[in-house]
Amino acid sequence: MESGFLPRTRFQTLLDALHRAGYRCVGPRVRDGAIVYDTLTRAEELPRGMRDRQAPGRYRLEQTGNPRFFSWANGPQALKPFVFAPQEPLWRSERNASGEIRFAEISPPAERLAIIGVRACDLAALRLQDRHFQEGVVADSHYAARRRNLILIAVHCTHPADTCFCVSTGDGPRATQDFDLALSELDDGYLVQAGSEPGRELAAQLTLTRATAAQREAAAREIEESAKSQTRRLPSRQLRDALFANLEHPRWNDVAERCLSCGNCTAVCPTCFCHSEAEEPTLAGDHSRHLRLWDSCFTQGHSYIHGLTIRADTRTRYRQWLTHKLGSWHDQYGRSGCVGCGRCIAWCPVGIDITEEAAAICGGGTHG
Amino acid sequence: MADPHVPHEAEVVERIQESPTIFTLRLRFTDPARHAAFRFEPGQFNMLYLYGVGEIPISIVSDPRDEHLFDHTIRVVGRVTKGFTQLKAGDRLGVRGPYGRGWPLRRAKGRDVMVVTGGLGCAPVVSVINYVIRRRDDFRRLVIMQGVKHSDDLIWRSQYSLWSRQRDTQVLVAADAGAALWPWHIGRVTELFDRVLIDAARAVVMMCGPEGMMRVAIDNLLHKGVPEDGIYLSMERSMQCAVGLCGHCQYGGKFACKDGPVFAYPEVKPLFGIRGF
Amino acid sequence: MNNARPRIAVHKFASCDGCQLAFLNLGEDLLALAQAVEIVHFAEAGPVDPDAAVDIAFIEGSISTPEDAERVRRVRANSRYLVTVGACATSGGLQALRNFADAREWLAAIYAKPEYIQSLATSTPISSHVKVDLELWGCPVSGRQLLAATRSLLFAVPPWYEKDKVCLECKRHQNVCVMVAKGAPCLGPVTRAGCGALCPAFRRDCYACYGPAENPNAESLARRFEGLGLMPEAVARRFLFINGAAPAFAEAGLKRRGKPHD
Amino acid sequence: MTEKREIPIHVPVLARVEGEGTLELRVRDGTIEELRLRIFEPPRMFEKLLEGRDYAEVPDMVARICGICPVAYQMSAVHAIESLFGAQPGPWVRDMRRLFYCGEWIQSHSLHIHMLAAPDFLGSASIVEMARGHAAEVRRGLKLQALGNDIIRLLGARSVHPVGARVGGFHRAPARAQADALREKLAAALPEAEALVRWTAALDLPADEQDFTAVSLRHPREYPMNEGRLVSSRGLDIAVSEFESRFVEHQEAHSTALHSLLDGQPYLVGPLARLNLNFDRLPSPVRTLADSLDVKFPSRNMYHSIVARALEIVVAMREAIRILEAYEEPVSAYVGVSPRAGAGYGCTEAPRGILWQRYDIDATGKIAAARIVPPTSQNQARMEADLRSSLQSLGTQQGEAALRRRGERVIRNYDPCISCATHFLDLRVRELKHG
Ligand SMILES: Cc1cc2nc3c(=O)[nH]c(=O)nc-3n(C[C@H](O)[C@H](O)[C@H](O)COP(=O)(O)OP(=O)(O)OC[C@H]3O[C@@H](n4cnc5c(N)ncnc54)[C@H](O)[C@@H]3O)c2cc1C
Ligand code: SF4
Ligand code: SF4
Ligand code: SF4
Repeated sequence: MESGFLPRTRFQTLLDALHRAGYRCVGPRVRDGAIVYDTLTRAEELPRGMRDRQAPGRYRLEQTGNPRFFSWANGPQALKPFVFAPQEPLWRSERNASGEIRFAEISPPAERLAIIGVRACDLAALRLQDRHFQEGVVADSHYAARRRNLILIAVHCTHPADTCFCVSTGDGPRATQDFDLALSELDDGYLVQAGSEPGRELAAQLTLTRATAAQREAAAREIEESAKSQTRRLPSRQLRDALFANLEHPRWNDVAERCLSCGNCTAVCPTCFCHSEAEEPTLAGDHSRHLRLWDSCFTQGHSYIHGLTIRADTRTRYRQWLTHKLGSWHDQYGRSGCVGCGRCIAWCPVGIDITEEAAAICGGGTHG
Repeated sequence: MADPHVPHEAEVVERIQESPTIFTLRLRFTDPARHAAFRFEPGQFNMLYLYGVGEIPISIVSDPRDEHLFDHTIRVVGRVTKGFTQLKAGDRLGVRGPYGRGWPLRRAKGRDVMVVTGGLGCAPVVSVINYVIRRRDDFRRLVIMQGVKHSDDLIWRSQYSLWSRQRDTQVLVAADAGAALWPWHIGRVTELFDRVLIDAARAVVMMCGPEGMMRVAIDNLLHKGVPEDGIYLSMERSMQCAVGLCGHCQYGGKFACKDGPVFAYPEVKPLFGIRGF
Repeated sequence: MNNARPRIAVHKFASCDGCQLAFLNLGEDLLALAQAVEIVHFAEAGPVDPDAAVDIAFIEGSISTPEDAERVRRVRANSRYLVTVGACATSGGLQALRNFADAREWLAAIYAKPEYIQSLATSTPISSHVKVDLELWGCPVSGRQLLAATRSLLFAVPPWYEKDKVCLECKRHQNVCVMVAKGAPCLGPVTRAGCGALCPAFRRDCYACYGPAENPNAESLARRFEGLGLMPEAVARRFLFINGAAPAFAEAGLKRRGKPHD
Repeated sequence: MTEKREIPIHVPVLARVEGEGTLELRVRDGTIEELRLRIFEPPRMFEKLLEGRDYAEVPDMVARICGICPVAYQMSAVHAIESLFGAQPGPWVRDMRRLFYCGEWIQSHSLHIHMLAAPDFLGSASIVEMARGHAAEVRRGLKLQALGNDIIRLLGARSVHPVGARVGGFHRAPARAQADALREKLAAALPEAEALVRWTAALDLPADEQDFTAVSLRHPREYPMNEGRLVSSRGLDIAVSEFESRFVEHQEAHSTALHSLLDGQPYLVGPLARLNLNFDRLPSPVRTLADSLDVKFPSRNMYHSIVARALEIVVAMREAIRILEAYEEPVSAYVGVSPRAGAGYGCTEAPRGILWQRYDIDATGKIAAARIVPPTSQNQARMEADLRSSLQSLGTQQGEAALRRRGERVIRNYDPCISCATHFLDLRVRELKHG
């Protein structure tokens, strides 16, 4: 449901409304040569006119002079670090002199967070993470506490990168679910669309003008063109069966030659959920913290069981990543684990391209 | 919301040394209400936390009806298990659980039960044997099969002798190499399958041990006419959280912690035996 | 005083003292450490008793003289658990570059004064001389590593050690990858974690001071560096650095140096 | 104890010095006949290792010469290389380098005072023992040491072998908020640093006037750290690039460390030399503090080194606070440089005194030759002279234990850093190469 038009000159009113409602705003900002999510207090801090150039293993920013704030495709971060923290303590234990142990949960800081500029692929990924962390046999209280406190301001994607392929996974470029507000960015401002009750309340606080038919058409056209501009895609076959039918394909050896087994792909992937746990006792030994840390199926510890590493080589690790991401996710969550954001392609230090590997193993071209 | 990650304090009531590297901890939650409410099924496991060192999955080996205490039999293999060897009666640790899907004992009722283990012997299936023997009338034949590398590796030797004297019970033990006075078969455990006497079509087989051994056993059992869905196996995978979140125990689309650790063979068949899963 | 406290020693071989400083920079934890253990030999901090029997010996520095090779054997004989700290003790350190740098010069010199060459030709890690129970990588090691290892030993369990790659730590810190975003020849993908991904956090490429990670694909990374425009000699220098004598790095580096080496 | 005709004294491993060395002396008929400060650390041949490396790798390499003063090695190196390349990093980089150095002085001096030197004056064998009777002072020392480390970390990510410095400046500029937070911590701790000065001056320090030549940098306005001319208490005043014309290193058979002499004579570098030569450059509050003490500078008593160190901690704290107060995030934390062939010279004031370096670089930026003269080898000859006279005046009849205690104490005044002293290429190796 569309609420109206917000001129770019009044973008600050959106931030102000969120601040008034007690949210810390986090939005796209340029840091260290990339667009990352960071605290946002003023609209001027947004990456006006910034455009990214992405390719396998490569990401560069350039200034185009364009007045828009959101004319870029996703940077390295997704929503994942805001709900599933890269490293956090889960609980602590204390042992007294008589040997009794007391346990206490360490709760994540209860901070209300508004994230601005979220893309469709990341919303789809969030849905998957919600299913994993909140809708299984137990709900993860740390994830849930963060998730509860989120308000999401989406922006329909009009500037996909060369690495993007959300169209082929069906997850973008238009945001269709799980946002509170969604914006369409035009040359002079934003069409504002509410997707939830908090979103409607927020929209009501902005002085929006009525959107014209021409604005609506322009917005729709931009999203359509954005979809058309994507050249990468995953093979359209049912990849689950194709992958598991090709577990001994020679391509696994080929990719293992190139793959560094560094885990960058899993770390930037917005749906990857693997983590390890570690214990951090004080030197005095009077108390100890139990942490969880992002892990990856590319580490040795991931498949280590007392004396045996199930996936000791890169071939089996890469195969685990791909067969899980594009294959066994279907068994677990009824769909593929890939939302087409392209991060694992751009942020792989050696530029390994998931669409290319999938095509080589399962057949089917990667460029449309 | 209760945090599913946080352990609860338990106390070691008794410690039994089973062999030089295997010991059993008999535990009780220090909170009486928690202890009273604790229920589990054979084949389920707990996460045991050693203060300041770490948390590991360990099967519960005692009988679910024994409400007095719950037991864990631990083999020393690495840092946490090594640390646990120091615990003695009165010491505290953390426990959370029970987790996972246990053995199909309800399904096995009224049928022949066969238990197959390999390697150094598997605590989880010992609990099944004890379970069946305590409820001997609920089950038909009991076949216990165990293969070890060397006869010295067999622990609970006296128990095997004891079991072999039970009615309707067949104990088949094989060692690849044996020392003097070894009463059982010398050779590969697979050679024993010919001697197994069971109603193959209706039998329920439960196995745990090295996956290579299980692979061979499955082939032999299928050959004998045991249906695929009559075979159950316990899959060991790395586990950090035990509640289906950490992703370490994935086996294809399954999470060993919540969909297993006990699986019916057809559930794992597509990947079983493929190196790397 | 509690007599059951484990006795520890800190020994120095060829090194810069930086790893010992990880002890001296512990602050309040240094006093806590002195409570938890009995420090029987640590020349830089006071106690001198190099031949005392100890529970844990921490060794800094590499072996580059026959006397030191002899001394480290004595240390081994006197200690129950031996821990190497730092790049020098664990891989031979930066000074181990001499092991390949002047191979031909050294060879020529051998005939003139063999005993002299023997004493200076190589810098080798402790593990080339005696059995090592735990290796703590890093140039320098951090206080956190020392405390964690000591705490584990106090709990009487084998210490846990890092083997994952710096990239994982880098991403946990949410740094922007310098290789992808700047084209910097970062060694993070083959280097052991534990430092906290300090270099990428400072917008520069990791130079592998924590040594090789498990399963390092140095060859693929070296090819990538060439793709970024580095000449083979520059690629070689990336690998032949602080931990250049670690086999995984030496191989990728020497291959590009193009000098026959044996 | 009865007088022996000949007493060989061998202190196997010197306790509480940076690195490992031994002291050997032979006494005959009450006279010290032979005295050797034997440094047996194996040489690590850094100058050789540097050959063929790229100039940009130098800061990370030379840091590894010494874990206690890596900043000093990095600073002398970047100055040497930039002077050759004609790079002008500008005022921001200049300030940050001074800040960086302040961190190292605070860290190194606090460590030396509390862990190495003070136990001598309080009759303890180590800081751990000292902590029992002097808990508050030890805590204060650890806190100051940690603050020094915090400063280094702000610019270098870690305090030992920091990763932030590069030729041309720094890899990354600290965020304003980090700078503010650190400034507050330093300001809050300043009174404690001043209390430390008064505490050191009140220690029972032996009276022992000696005649020595002091050498340090001297800057037109500032207390010297990164820049200045080389001056001495006997009128030397030369540019850093002229060092080799007056200072000559030679090898003593008994040690793997080189001895450096100024015009053929031993000389002193380090905090006491620096303070003696630059007392007029102290910021006025520090001068007021110094003037209020019973210990007066310039001083000819080597035992006053500990007070000089404490005063330099205050100098560095005030300087750091001043720099952080004016802190602004720069557009870029470094300037680009282009290699040029030739020789570059750099000399900065390491905590233990001047650290001089020379690099011969080719047109592609590769190091053709390197020469590094660390403070400890410069103090080596002076240390032996001091030991000889101190032990002689103590009286060799005092017995072995007393001689040994006094010897260690004398050595600690110089805070010798043995790792630094033995970084260089052994002369004998050079012989072999040409032979
Ligand atoms: C369902 C199930 C049931 C089991 N039942 C039993 C049983 O009944 N009896 C039995 O003896 N065994 C049982 N096991 C096996 C048992 O869990 C392992 O032997 C045990 O986990 C080994 O732990 P360890 O620390 O001793 O071994 P290690 O090999 O030292 O370590 C195990 C894992 O912990 C990681 N790790 C250790 N410390 C840290 C740290 N500080 N930070 C991060 N990671 C760390 C290691 O990397 C490794 O992945 C079972 C396993 C499963 C999955
Ligand atoms: S697999 Fe790659 S493209 Fe797909 S969602 Fe993950 S990071 Fe994005
Ligand atoms: S695919 Fe790329 S990012 Fe992923 S582990 Fe391999 S090298 Fe690293
Ligand atoms: S910056 Fe280096 S360590 Fe970090 S992800 Fe990139 S390659 Fe890995």
